[in-house]
Amino acid sequence: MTTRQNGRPSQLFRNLNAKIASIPMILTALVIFLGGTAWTVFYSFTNSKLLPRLNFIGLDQYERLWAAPRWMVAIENLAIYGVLSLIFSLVVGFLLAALLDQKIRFEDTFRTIFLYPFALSFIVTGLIWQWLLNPDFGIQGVVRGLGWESFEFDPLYNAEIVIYGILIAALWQGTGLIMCLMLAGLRGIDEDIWKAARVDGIPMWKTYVFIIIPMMRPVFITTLVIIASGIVRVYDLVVAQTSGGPGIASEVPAKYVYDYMFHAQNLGQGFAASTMMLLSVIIVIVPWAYLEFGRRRHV
Amino acid sequence: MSDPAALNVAASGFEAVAKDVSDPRGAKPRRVLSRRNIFLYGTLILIAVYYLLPLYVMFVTSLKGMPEIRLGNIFSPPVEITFEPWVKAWATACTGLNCDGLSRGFWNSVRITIPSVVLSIAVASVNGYALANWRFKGADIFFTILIVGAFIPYQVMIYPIVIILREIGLYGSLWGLVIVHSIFGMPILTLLFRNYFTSVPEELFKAARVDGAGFWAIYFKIMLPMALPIFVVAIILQVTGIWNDFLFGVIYTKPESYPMTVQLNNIVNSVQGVKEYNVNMAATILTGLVPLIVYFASGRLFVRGIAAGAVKG
Amino acid sequence: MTSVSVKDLSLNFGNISVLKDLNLEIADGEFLVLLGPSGCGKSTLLNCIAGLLDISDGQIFIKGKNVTWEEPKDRGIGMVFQSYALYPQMTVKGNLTFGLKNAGVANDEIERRVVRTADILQIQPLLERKPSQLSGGQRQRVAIGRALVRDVDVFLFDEPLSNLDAKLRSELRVEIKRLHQKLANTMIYVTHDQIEALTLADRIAVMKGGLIQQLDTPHAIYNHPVNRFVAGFIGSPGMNFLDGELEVGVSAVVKIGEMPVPVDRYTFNGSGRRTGPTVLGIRPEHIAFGDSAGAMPFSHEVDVEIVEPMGSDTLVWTRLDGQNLSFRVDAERPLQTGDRVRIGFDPARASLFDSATGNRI
Amino acid sequence: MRYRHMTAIFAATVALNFAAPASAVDLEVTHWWTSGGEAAAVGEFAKAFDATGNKWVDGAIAGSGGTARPIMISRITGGDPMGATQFNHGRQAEELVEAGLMRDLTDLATKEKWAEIVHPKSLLDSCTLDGKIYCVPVNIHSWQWLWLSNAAFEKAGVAVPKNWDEFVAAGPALEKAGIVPLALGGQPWQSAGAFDVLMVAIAGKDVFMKVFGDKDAEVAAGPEIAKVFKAADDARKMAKGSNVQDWNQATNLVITGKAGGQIMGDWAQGEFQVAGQVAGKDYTCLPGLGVNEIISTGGDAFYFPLLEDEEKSKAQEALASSMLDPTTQVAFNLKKGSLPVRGDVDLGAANDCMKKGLDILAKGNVIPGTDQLMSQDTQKQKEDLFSEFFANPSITPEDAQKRFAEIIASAD
Repeated sequence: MTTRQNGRPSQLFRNLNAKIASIPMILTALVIFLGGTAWTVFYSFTNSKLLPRLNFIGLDQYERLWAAPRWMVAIENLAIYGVLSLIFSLVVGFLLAALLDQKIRFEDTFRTIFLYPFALSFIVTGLIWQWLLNPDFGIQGVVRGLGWESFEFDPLYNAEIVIYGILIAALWQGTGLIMCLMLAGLRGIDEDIWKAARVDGIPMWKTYVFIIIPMMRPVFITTLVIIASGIVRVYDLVVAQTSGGPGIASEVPAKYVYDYMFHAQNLGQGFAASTMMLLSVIIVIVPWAYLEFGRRRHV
Repeated sequence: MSDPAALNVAASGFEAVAKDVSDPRGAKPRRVLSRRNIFLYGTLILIAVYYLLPLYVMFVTSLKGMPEIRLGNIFSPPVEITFEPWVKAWATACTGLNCDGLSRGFWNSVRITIPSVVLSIAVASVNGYALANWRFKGADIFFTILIVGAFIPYQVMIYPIVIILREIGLYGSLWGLVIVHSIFGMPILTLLFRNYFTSVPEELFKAARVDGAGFWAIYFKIMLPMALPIFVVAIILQVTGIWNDFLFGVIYTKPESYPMTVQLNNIVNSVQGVKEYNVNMAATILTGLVPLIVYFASGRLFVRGIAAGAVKG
Repeated sequence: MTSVSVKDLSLNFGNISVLKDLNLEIADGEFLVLLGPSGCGKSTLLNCIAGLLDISDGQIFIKGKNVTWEEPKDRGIGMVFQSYALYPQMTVKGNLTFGLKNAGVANDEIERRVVRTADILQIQPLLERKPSQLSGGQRQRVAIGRALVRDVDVFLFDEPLSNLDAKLRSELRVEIKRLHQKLANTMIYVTHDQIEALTLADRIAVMKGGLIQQLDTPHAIYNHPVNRFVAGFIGSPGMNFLDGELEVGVSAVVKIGEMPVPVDRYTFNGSGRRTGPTVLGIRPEHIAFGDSAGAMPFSHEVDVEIVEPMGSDTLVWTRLDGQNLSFRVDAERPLQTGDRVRIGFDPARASLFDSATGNRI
Repeated sequence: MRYRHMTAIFAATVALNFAAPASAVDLEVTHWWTSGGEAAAVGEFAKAFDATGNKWVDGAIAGSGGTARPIMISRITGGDPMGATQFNHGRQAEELVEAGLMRDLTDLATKEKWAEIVHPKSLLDSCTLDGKIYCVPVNIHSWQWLWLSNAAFEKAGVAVPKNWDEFVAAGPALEKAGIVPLALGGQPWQSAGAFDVLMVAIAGKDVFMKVFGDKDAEVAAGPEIAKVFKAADDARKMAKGSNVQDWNQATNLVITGKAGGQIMGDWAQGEFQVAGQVAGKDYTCLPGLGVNEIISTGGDAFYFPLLEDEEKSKAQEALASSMLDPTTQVAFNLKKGSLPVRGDVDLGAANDCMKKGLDILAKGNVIPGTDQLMSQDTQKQKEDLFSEFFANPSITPEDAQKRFAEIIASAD
């Protein structure tokens, strides 16, 4: 390098204000998310009960976790719920958005109707649907009251299909937001694309599938983050609707974590379960997140 | 559109119809009841019913007396309208020894929600702005951690946060709860703001720098006034999330500042013999009212904001 | 006196080298155009000079002061952007005064400068409007005004006319030139449009791949391009390139196929005179046609393939030894596809490039 | 004007508080008693405490101990403890005591001679750690009751059963009459509790103690327990169709005659009482399922976190002693439907069922509660097993027993 006068400002002080402004983010990322996670993983190797204690027992908690039938049920439920809710949220959300994007009348009204459940908490959603799906009072009871005695619709009391009962409520609550995201994405597409497709005589569905959807990649990514984080965390809805029942048929991992940490007063077991959840999240998310949000766009 | 003559419901006027079909001329005939429209609106109305049904049932039930609920059909309108359940839910429903219904928690919820929404959005918008326009070394790594943090179940973080809040002496205080809400709102909000500010033309930012504006001047004078739509989205998401929160409200505060949802949980879960569905439903609607109003009031801005925060990026 | 001076400037993004060891001296009051295709680094260089990008190595001086690590606002520059970059929520006046307020300039001084700037650019009636209420041309005037009002020595223009339609572009081009003559400031102007470059510049720096290919007056660049890239980039319609073989014997000849083109009158670059594959470049307007063609040191009969009327003149496409060749004729000359005509040129006006390196020989 | 008036009152209140700080200490008490009978019972404590010149600040959290406990523990470990809090005594609060977060009540206990008045003694033992007393037991709850709806059996045309076997035999008749024979709520602890009750009734006290006390996995896998699982299988079949979650909703099914009976602790009594039903006339209670008249002596206790504030510490003592006060004990337990922890109080007002319980207690036919014998962790594993077992008929009793033995083998 050539001669220098007054010394180059140190790397630390470059963009100093930006760094100061980012302190909350950095602290949250490091102390809460990273630190809290490390703390959790660390204590998952102990036999902490009610209070965290440093009494290491190796992988015992994990062995017990993977031998627990309830954990297996929870994992299986999460898988079913996750896959279906991802597919249905995206498909239904997109279809609704596409319908609203047809230059229809009363678009605002329809949009508000589809979106309002999102304003309600999962607890509230769970309560409403618990009631609607109650076999005595709810839909089944009403249909039977109309004279169709053999009608059966009791997803919340049937271990085989209970997870679908939860899915119905989850979709009711969540698809409105997805629709909004998709609608915003559709509105962001250049009108000329539609004109071109029309002139080329491409059928509408083909235009959507092969042209529009690929163009909406960023929307799909934001949507995926929102849906997927909701799936991993699903807890309140299950508690409000079924408390994991009947039996353990609608248990989910987050509830296992909560129950073992606080109800069973076995922090070690709860931490082991949350570590497994984190691990799966990390395996799936981190490489993707880093590609998506990490190295990108320089000038 | 195979046979225009057959189904023509005359939106285009008599002349157009009278002309020879094989020789089109003038305005193209349009039909209000085209197959496409029937399908389109039919589907929309059907789905709207599915979405509205629970609200309808909630509302109708909250206006019925218990005997009517026990006998009747949940979809039928109330025979005798009573506002008793609403009064009870708001003012007299009991939890333990306290019989003042939801009213007790309402102002607490307001007191929690306002500072939490303000702080979380302030922090996240500055973060997003710094990430979009003042990239510094390592920022991406922190941001990635933040996004991954969005996937961590809340329950996992309860104990570490209890410990941290205890250490900084904020445990049990309103500000402790406000910080917790800001932390958990940060990933998604930061993502939204970052995407939004990234979509603002970079030259604007450069022009401001040449004009001598620094980090904060650009934020307050250039970026902030342009960011209304995304602020609407952030406010909606946060008001909804924080108002509806139960877990943090109950764990990180004291009973005298419990939010409304705690009362809701108490009312709904303290069963005094029979479940009072009408009171539960009234309480449920009352609790959800604030976010609902925010939704209806924001209307179109929400989609616009979402468009700005989610589409680009 | 030097106004802006760039010494050994390099810029890397990670492992990618964007600007490589650039040196540039810009005289006081000079109008320098940075010209090149997109991705050549011209805007990046301008951003470095403005201080909007931190450089990896080297130094930047403005008015003799080392500003390598200074903030943009402290460099004594004004900048105009392609997208105008007007602050949408502020009025025109707000846009003009924002920088001055940041710098803490006194109110009456601000007022004085706004009036002067508005006078110069004739935007007084627009002062209270918002940018969204302005047309493209008006917006760009305001953007220029924003630089002007700062009362600085160096103006930086980043493709300021690219977003405008052709007519407005040429109008504003003239206006910028007038502005330069009036203010006599140093101006650095980035563009990919060679017409703007040729019409405005005192000197042009043609850039490619993060390097300055040639830095010279428009005339020199047009007539003596240092390499095939510069030759091809400058000029519209573009220069014709004919692959051939340079044979240096008693007299120098470039053989295009079997046709010998005598290049004795061509001024070779130092030691460039040696046998080997060579490209001969000749601009369409340097090709004579018809009677005058025969008087040229080289002439040949060709078939007209395509005729492109361009208003003032006509571009005619033909082939020489199977290679495409275009030349200009007066619009009044009726030529049609299939006509057989004679063309010729003076090799002294041609450029010869080494086929392998593309450099002028 | 009005505003000014209000402020004046407010100022006066504040002044009053400053003037006589000793006489009005607010003490926050957290608990999860929110059902009708429970809330009424808590009211008695609050009344008694307020009478000492202090103020009971109610911190009720609905949704049973599972919801409430993490909140309480967070509060205590977070350094912002309440004045007093409910726990099931036994092992739930052990670690909080060990961590030095709970207040030692030994001095008060010695002064008031708790060791002499608390009966049975095992209750105070559960509050004792290293010879020091950390909690106040307030009641005795026993699990081993079968509650029957007289109206339901009348409708089905069978006599009200006198023991479990008769009840099982009456099952088909009830079903035919459109009555769910056995009401069982969906919450996991109810299934686990029901099984424990069946175990005492069918396999007897010794087996119960061997399995849960000594954690003898061999016994747990043995023929005695196999019989219990057989009975549980019967119960499972009879419970099909009771679509409720909460225990008191299940009790309500019995109260309204929609279900024949329910296996539930004596706290169910409070619900019958709130509904205005009379023992013997409207409903029948069978302790030990009418087979083996033994009751467990688990119960609720209050713990007092260590506080810095001296005034509050004094108020804690006042609360502790008021809870054990004979009149409070009677008033509280009558409403709660539980038995008092003092052997020396007169429960003349007690109804039929409570008297049966008092009788058995006097005879000494008691066993410790499962909360006292096993850790919450083991309890939770049991709950998982039994809630699955009762909800899912495809799990055979044999499989369930195998899993049960495994839990016992690793129990602590």
